[in-house]
Amino acid sequence: MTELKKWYELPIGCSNMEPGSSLNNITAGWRVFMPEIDKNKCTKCRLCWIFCPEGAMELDEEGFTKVNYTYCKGCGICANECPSKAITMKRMEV
Amino acid sequence: MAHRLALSTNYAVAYAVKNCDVDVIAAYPITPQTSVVEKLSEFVADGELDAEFVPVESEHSALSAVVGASAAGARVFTATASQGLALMHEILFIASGMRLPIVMSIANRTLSMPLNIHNDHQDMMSSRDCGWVQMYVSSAQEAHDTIIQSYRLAERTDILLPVCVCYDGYVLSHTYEPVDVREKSEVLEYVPRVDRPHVLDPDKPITIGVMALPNYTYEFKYQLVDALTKVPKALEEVDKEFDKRFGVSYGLYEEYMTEDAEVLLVALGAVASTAKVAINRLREKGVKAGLFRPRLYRPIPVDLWKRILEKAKALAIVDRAIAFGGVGGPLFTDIATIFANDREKPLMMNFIAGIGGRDVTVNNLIDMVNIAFKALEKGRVEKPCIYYGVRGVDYGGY
Amino acid sequence: MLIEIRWHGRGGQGAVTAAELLASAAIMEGKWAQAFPSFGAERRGAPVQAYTRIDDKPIYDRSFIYEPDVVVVLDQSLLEGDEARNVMSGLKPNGKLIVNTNQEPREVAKKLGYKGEIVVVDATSIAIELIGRPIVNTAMLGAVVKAVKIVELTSILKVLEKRFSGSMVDRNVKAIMRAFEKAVVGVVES
Amino acid sequence: MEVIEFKKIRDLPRAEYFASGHRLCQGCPEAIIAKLVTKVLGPHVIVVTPTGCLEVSTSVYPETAWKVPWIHVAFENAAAVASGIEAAIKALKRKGIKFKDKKIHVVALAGDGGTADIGLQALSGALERGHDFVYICMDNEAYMNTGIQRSGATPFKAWTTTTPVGAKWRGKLQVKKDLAAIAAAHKIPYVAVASISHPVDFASKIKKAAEIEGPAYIHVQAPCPTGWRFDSSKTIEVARLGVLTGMWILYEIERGEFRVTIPVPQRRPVEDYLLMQGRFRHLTKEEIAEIQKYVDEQVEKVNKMVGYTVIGPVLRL
Repeated sequence: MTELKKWYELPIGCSNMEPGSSLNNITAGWRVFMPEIDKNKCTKCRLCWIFCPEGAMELDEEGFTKVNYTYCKGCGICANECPSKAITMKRMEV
Repeated sequence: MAHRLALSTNYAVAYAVKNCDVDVIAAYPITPQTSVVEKLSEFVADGELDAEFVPVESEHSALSAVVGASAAGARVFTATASQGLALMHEILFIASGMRLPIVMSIANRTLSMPLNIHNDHQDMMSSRDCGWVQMYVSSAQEAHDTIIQSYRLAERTDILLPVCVCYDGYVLSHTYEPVDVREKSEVLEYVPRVDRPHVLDPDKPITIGVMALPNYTYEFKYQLVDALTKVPKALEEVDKEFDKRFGVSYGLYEEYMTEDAEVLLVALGAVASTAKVAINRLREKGVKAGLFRPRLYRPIPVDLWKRILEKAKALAIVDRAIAFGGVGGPLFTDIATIFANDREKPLMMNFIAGIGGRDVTVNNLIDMVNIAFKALEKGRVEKPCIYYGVRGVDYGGY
Repeated sequence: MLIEIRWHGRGGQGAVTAAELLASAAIMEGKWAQAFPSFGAERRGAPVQAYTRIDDKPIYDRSFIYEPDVVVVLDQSLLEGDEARNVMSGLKPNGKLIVNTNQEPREVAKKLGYKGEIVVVDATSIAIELIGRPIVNTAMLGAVVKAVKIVELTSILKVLEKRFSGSMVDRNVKAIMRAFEKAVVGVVES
Repeated sequence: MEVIEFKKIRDLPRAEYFASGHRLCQGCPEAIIAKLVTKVLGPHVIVVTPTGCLEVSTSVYPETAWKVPWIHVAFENAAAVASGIEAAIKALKRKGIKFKDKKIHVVALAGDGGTADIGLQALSGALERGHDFVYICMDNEAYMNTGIQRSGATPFKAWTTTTPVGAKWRGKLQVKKDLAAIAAAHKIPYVAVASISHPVDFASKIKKAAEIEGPAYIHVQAPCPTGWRFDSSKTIEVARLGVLTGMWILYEIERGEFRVTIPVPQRRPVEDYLLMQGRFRHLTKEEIAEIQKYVDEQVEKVNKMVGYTVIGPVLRL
């Protein structure tokens, strides 16, 4: 737990000077199911990449998508939309 | 060099805005403010002012649009009155919370019901604690100069607050009188453009208008509290620099014959101008009366006010607004609060007067001072808040 | 010396503008002046009042004018009934009454029960002839300048040139000059 | 922008300006929209978001999901705020003070409550005044931020917490307000209806809207798993069925020219769309038939307008 800032340490005028700082908020804990991609079935169509609400589908050098599990909330859209059924939702192990 | 013109206060304000070279004006017409924005649209139409004039569909949008424009780094202006200001109420707090240097003029008018287009201070007083710097002026010249000072004050990086300049509807807004219009080149030297720490700019993509939870909201609000405490000193500096350049200063307040005054009239705006005539007449008869006119009303420079007010034996405080169901008018309750912890303090009487454009005459003001003297003789105040001039109302034995 | 002038007219006749033009002329001469209207929710045709104060020093009084030195009446119909009472209200004993009428000073004074200085001019005829419309304010200014020596005629003309454009300058200047010439100043003693 | 036209998903830019870690629900369509809009318009954009789910979930201090300049002012005034920003850019550019050599797009990203109801006046004013900006309404057909209350955009018979299903009421008693038509009535140069199920079509519309001089309005459906009562994995599927049933026709009106951008040769019956959603669970066969009839009429009007059958008849499987 980081210490909360004092009033004079806050940015002026209810602004936030750190664009994209939501990256500090790890949302991995939100998920119950996690997507797993079967590279053998993936056609690199990028649908999961464009549909992922979390921006948690990243493109690797070869053009495959890979899941960023730090932010994946496990909504399952990727698996539901994958035309080649390359993504399956697995129950998280607790 | 200034050049002297016969201008209404509305026009005097428009000339000041033009000479401050504002970038965006968004406004909606409302009596008695309308001629400010008519004049400004004329200036834009004639190419005398290079600005975007946004003819919005409501006052709510007027203030919203200038909030947007100011956040994008523009120098902005809007003007309103009465119902228009009430409609803006929500955005007033947002503008100050966002610390945007918006300048707005208010041609003070009463609030409905009944519908009435005339002057009192009910509109601004109903929004007085919204985090804006608020100044009340008592002449067209002062309005003109205060607009110019307001940009200088609002845009100081240690201040960055919205400012509104209040002047009485009709009584000032529509009164033509001599105004020395400040030369544009001199005005622009006086109000140079200043870089702000928070503007919408793709080169530095910040977020403005965050959501905060209970853990941060109070700290953000306290920033505004703190910024307002810096205003009196900053305004003094701004006023001094204005004096240096233009040879006129106004201070944070005006005192008139206060030195040995036993009774002080306290009033904002145009009434305080008429009050000088009343004080002169009283002094001619040997009555020790004086006048205190706050110019900067929010934030209240508490110590400065107190130093003057505590010298008097009684205060006749004129409010042009009703605090329905409250103790007295807003100016009265402010002043009473200043003395809350003092054993020794002047007697305080509140006269709610000039509501809905009811004229406040020299004789009315003399009468108020006389009533305050009667209370002094008795040594107590029977009825602190008098609804002065209402037909059928008892003043409580005075 | 403070001079307080109260203008009575009907919406559309230009009483408010006349009050302002007079103040502007005084300001141009380096004097202090105020001009302001008393607006209700009235529209064109309704009775309106306007006020001008002129002084050699700054003017602080911002209340209406209750005891005018000068009353100017732009419309003859305001000399009847309740309106007549408003017109005469508070006029100082040594004041001046300036009326747009085709009647003689004595006739007007008699109707109002007025004693003192009275100035009459048929501004309506002048306006119709020279301006083309019964907008009498500038013609009335001519009579006011003649009767109340508070500003120079040339100052009024200068203000007019700034205020109007095109042929309207010339027409209004002519109307002022004609009224200045034609206004009859009389004193009704009894 | 390098790509002149988006033809396939691969044409869409890879850069992201809407960061992960935001607090929107699992499967939220607004996140998909925000991501796509900022992707398409790139860094030279200023985004205005009124109060709503997107706003509260992306800007909770000390975090922000926005990597482009972004502002939130209030609920009903996104279009007015955008007007001011656009005016400021124009004036500052012209006066040589700021924003000198680049085109900056101003985009309002609002919900249906902030557009159809409380923000309609500000929107109408801004469209009429002709500001050069893009207004995108993400229509989730209710006030989701306050917990699923009806809005003017809630469809006929849908359940919300303020249009409950009871002895007398059967969900919302009125039909949905046609916002795109209202926007078009302002005679603005560009109006479009889009769906997240057709991202390339949507992206092309965003781009066109931004490039056209003057105001542009895009109405995009935002199927809300939380409020519409469906599983978070079905967001895109519900959107797609909206299109395939003819309940959500994808079109654009460019300078007065109406064009259906995604023809549907054979329609699916409305129950395919309705029965996926808990908010329509109460519907009887008769009620579904009533909705089908209403949709048929709307489709007919569109076909008449374009002069041929661009949206086909219902095909029952």
